[in-house]
Amino acid sequence: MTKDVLVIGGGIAGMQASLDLGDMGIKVHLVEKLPSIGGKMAQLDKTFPTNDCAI
Amino acid sequence: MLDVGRHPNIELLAYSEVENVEGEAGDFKVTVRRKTRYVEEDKCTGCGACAEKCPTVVPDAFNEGLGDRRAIYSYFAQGIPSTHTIDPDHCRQLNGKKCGICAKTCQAEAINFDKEDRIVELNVGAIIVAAGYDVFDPGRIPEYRYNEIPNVVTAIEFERLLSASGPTGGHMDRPSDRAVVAEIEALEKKVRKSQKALDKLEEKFNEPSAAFYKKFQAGQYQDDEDRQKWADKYAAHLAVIEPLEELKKKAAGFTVAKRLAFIQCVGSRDFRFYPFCSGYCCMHSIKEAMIAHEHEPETTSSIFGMDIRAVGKGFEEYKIRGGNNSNITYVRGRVAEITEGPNNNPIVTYEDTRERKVKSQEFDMVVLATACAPIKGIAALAKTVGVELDKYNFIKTSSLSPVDTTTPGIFVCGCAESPMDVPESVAQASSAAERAAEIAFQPELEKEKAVA
Amino acid sequence: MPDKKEDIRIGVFLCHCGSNIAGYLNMEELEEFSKKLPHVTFVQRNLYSCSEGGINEIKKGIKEQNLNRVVVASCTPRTHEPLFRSSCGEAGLNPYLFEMVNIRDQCSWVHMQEKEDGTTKAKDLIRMGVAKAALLEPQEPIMSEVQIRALVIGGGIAGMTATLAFANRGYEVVLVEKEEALGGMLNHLSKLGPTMTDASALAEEKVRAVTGHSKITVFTKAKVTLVQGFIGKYKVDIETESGNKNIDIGVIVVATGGRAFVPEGLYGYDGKRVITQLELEVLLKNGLASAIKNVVMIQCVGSRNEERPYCSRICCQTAVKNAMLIREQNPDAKVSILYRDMQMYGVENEEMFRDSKVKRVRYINYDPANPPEVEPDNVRVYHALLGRDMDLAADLVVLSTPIVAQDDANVVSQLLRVPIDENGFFMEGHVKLKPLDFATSGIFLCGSARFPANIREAVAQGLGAASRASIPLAKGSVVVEPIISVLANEDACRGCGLCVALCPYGALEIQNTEKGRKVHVIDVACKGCGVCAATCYQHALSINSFTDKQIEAQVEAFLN
Amino acid sequence: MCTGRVDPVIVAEAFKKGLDGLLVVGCHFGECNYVSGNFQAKAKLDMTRRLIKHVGVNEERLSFQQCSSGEGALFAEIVGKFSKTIRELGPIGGDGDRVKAPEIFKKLEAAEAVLAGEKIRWVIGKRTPFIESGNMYGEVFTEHEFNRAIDMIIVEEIEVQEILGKLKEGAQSVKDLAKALSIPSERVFRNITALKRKGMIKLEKVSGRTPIFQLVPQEV
Repeated sequence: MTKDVLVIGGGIAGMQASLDLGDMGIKVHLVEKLPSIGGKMAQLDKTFPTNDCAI
Repeated sequence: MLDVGRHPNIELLAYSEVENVEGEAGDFKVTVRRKTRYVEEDKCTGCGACAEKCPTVVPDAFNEGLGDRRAIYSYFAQGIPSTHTIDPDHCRQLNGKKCGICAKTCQAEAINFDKEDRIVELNVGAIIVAAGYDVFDPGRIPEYRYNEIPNVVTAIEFERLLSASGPTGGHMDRPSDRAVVAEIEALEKKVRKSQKALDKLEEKFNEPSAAFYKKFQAGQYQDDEDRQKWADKYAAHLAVIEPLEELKKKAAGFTVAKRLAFIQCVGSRDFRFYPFCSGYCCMHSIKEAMIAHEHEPETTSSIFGMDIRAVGKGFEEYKIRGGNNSNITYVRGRVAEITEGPNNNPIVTYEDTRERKVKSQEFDMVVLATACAPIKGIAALAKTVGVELDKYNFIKTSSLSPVDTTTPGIFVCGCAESPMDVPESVAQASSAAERAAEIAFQPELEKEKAVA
Repeated sequence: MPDKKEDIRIGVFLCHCGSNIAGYLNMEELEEFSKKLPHVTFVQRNLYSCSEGGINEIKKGIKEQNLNRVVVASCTPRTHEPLFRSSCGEAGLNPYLFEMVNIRDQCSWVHMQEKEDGTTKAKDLIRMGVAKAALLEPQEPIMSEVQIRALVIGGGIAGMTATLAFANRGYEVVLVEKEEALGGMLNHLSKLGPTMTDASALAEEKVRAVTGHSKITVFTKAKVTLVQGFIGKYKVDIETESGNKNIDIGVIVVATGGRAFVPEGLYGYDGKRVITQLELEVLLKNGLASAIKNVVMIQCVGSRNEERPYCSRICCQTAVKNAMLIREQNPDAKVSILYRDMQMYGVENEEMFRDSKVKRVRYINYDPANPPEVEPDNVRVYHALLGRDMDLAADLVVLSTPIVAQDDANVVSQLLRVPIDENGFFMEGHVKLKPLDFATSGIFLCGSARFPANIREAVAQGLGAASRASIPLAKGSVVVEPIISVLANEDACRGCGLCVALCPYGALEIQNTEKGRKVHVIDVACKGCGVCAATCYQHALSINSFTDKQIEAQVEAFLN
Repeated sequence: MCTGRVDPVIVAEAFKKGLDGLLVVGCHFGECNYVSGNFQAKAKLDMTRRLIKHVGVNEERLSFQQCSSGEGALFAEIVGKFSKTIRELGPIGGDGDRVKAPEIFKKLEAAEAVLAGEKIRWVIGKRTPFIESGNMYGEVFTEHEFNRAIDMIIVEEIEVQEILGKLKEGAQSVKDLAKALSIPSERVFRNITALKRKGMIKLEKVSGRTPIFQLVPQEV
């Protein structure tokens, strides 16, 4: 038995925290105020320093 | 992102807000409001047929208002969940008008205008606040005239212009030029409409409008009511055609923006607004200048900043590469003012601190590297969740416990804690996950102890 | 044995996706076409294949029509393949006997104005999918047990933080430190910016916590000499003062830190009047001599140059912090910092930077093309903003040198088979999205071993690396998708090792077998990219569900 | 799965079976989901282009391009451009290619055999060390030198495959082989010697003064 965790915010930080916890077997509730997760990073075209696509 | 959407242990509560938190580490009771999308989540397949038919066009927040979306929409193309949402502020049906086209279009029968908000109660052991940041509103800096000069944009707006999936398909079309093009389109629509009406009249009277109009102006047909109307219509048509031709002539000369200026510390390191350094903006500008150069090899960029802070792994090398290969000039100096010159070209006035001179330079577009500001609702959120903020309204931590808030069991990561770039956010997110896991695994540890 | 081909019964499900597909392609024609394809015994059209009703139809088809291969022609596998796979599994069909064909994103959406051509293309796609489906083979997920014990290499602040995090989660941890004492760089520092915490006190506190924890085993004056195995099942040899140990380990965290660059031959460095920031830390720790009245610091000594192009991130904040400490200890002392860019990123640093200006620390911008010169009593510098030379009295010159990689970083890199970058720092799996993971599963990194980090960052990364590394420990096993590399033809393999060198995940190794040297796929480490199979000149390696035969069948189907 | 999985053999096989154009689109460098697979793909496909060009196929028929999943417009542009190129070239073995059908397919068969063979696969697999850290003698190759080496291997390997192909039709002399394949006879002779040493061909008889060679059936 593990306790659940609430994550507030579905940007890159919130998603990463949720994935880590979820992968450990912990139930995560991810609350995002916008219709889709992704946050600011989803709006970025590419990111430094490798010019990767953002998502 | 996709992994989050389909992870068996992650319950995604998008379009939702935390309303109340009670309890303590190991046992928090949380109330979440799931705002209604007016779309049944389990029925919507995200196919998008509804959005295609929706008659209401709204500026698109994801594209920073630079593009359009409909009143029923998916936040962005690859958004998770792909469930569509009806924007209650703009939907005709929800505002008492007759419509409901989306409901008719949807073959999955997912539209439900009567659907209401739902309240969800959760019991959790730990909370992680990853509420992110807001882009500083540069309109607050009068000397940069962000609201007045169309070709002064923010870094994130520029990001959408650079994006192949953005409103310009990745072309550096200037906002002033895009406005002209939009006006031309609107006028052309008008012209097509009036031309149609004129065609009918020409057919009826079997005479070209121009020839008729000459006669009419010379005084013929004074008492003919029908012809009077025709003349009015033709005059109105001409009144549109002339400015349209002017605009078209102007638009023929448009090229993509090739001379770019990037202005650093817009709202950051500025006592009027945020005294802190936002950390990632120098690199963000370098990146945007490099990508712009990739899109259009003739692009030259000047980056105006006090210090160019390239402090991450590979960042200094990236900065040098930008200077060597992407026509980027780094100018050490603070920009005093932006004014508008001919052709909507912004003019940047700055002090070159190396040459100790005040200079002015004309650009095609100016990009403002805006500060990382705490989110607007942060005070309310902090109050709801029960954590303290620091003096800048970021969530308070200490350097030896970088993800612990002032309340046990509540952790923070990403730009809600302080400005940081992507790798740092990711690393910190894992740190917060670790701290939260220590609480979540308590029952397991106690069980183990009991057995031992 | 009956002819295997006779037994293959393929069901094709064509999704309308509302009108997203059916509105632009001729579905009746696709249905008739699919029925005629080899091995296809059942074809059905659905409004939405992914809806509950659609899924039930697929399950019903498997059961009632005895289908042993399923092809769904619909949208993108990116979002829907897992759903269809698991649905096949629920109906008793091996999930890997499922093939997805994308006739929406890659067909109907692209050819909205060309119904006929779009339909022809959809036929091609379906024919290719069916051809491959006929050759699919069942696969089982790969599972491997995990030894619930972590190894942390390096007992500095990052390593100790990670160690404690594991222990607090109830996992056994082995901490290996090469020095006599734990603490790493902390042992040499005075106070830590920006909070001016005492470094020794912090080190003591952490060391006490680490050494007092029942789940933690500490080996000091020890080093890792051999690492064998893979995620979950490492055998690690550790050379300690009390003899050699061989310990079973599940996951490994690299926290070996960095060291301060010694600027031999630069700016008259002598360790006495001209010293490094690290040496200054020791002076400050013991109390600065009151005779020191004029201090000049020079930034970027040995970094941001051709030899070492990177910015070492933390030297500016260290200099500012130390300048303030000097002013605190000797309030009359004048401190000047000669800099190129003041890298005071973030909230705390910028605040400290501002405070230091209030406390009269003086900043002078120099041009690397015209660097300062250290003279017997003073430092001469061209002030790039005032545009003139200045002479600054200096009874102490402090050089801010970068953190460089540990001398033995390449040894650790070879032991663990993980890469280092051109500056000698360990290279993470992905600069942005996986900053604390190596590409190789089971090994993680944090602190200055990755890149220079201040105390806050080292602590955060230590916790973060522990979080990442604890995932397999929490699960107790590693499960991976079976779409990975396999040694399909063992006899053909000559054990040349070409594939081993090209594998980005360290998932291949050469083993001595009865048949000689042969490659072995560490299945839990393989991600199935396929580089090895495309490289092997003996065509001995293959990729499950993407075999040469299957790809050839698709090519053939396309060309027919 | 990654562009790194694209085996050059399959490329040659597809052309051999009548494919007119092949476009491989991978991630941008530095953002490969599989770390470095796109570099491998580029190296292999660059080599394959040199090879198909050598056997008379217009190398524009094979293209490696890069595009991320967020760049729909760029993808459309890449595909549009490539389709146009292929349309202009017409069907394989037509006006667009140096060698015409059906001979081109024979040539491609030789190409496929070369690409499946040990030598070229070994060298292309060793590309990174050759260019970065050097071969076993510590000689570091420049990109240009490496490509020149590849070209030499291609010429030799294709000749070998063509000689073997010709001998399948029956035993022949060096002179006849040279004439039939338009390869200088000293090069045919050198290849014959090497093949003989490997036990792949043998002397059938000496006709007058002319030695006639034949294939040695190989175990599969």
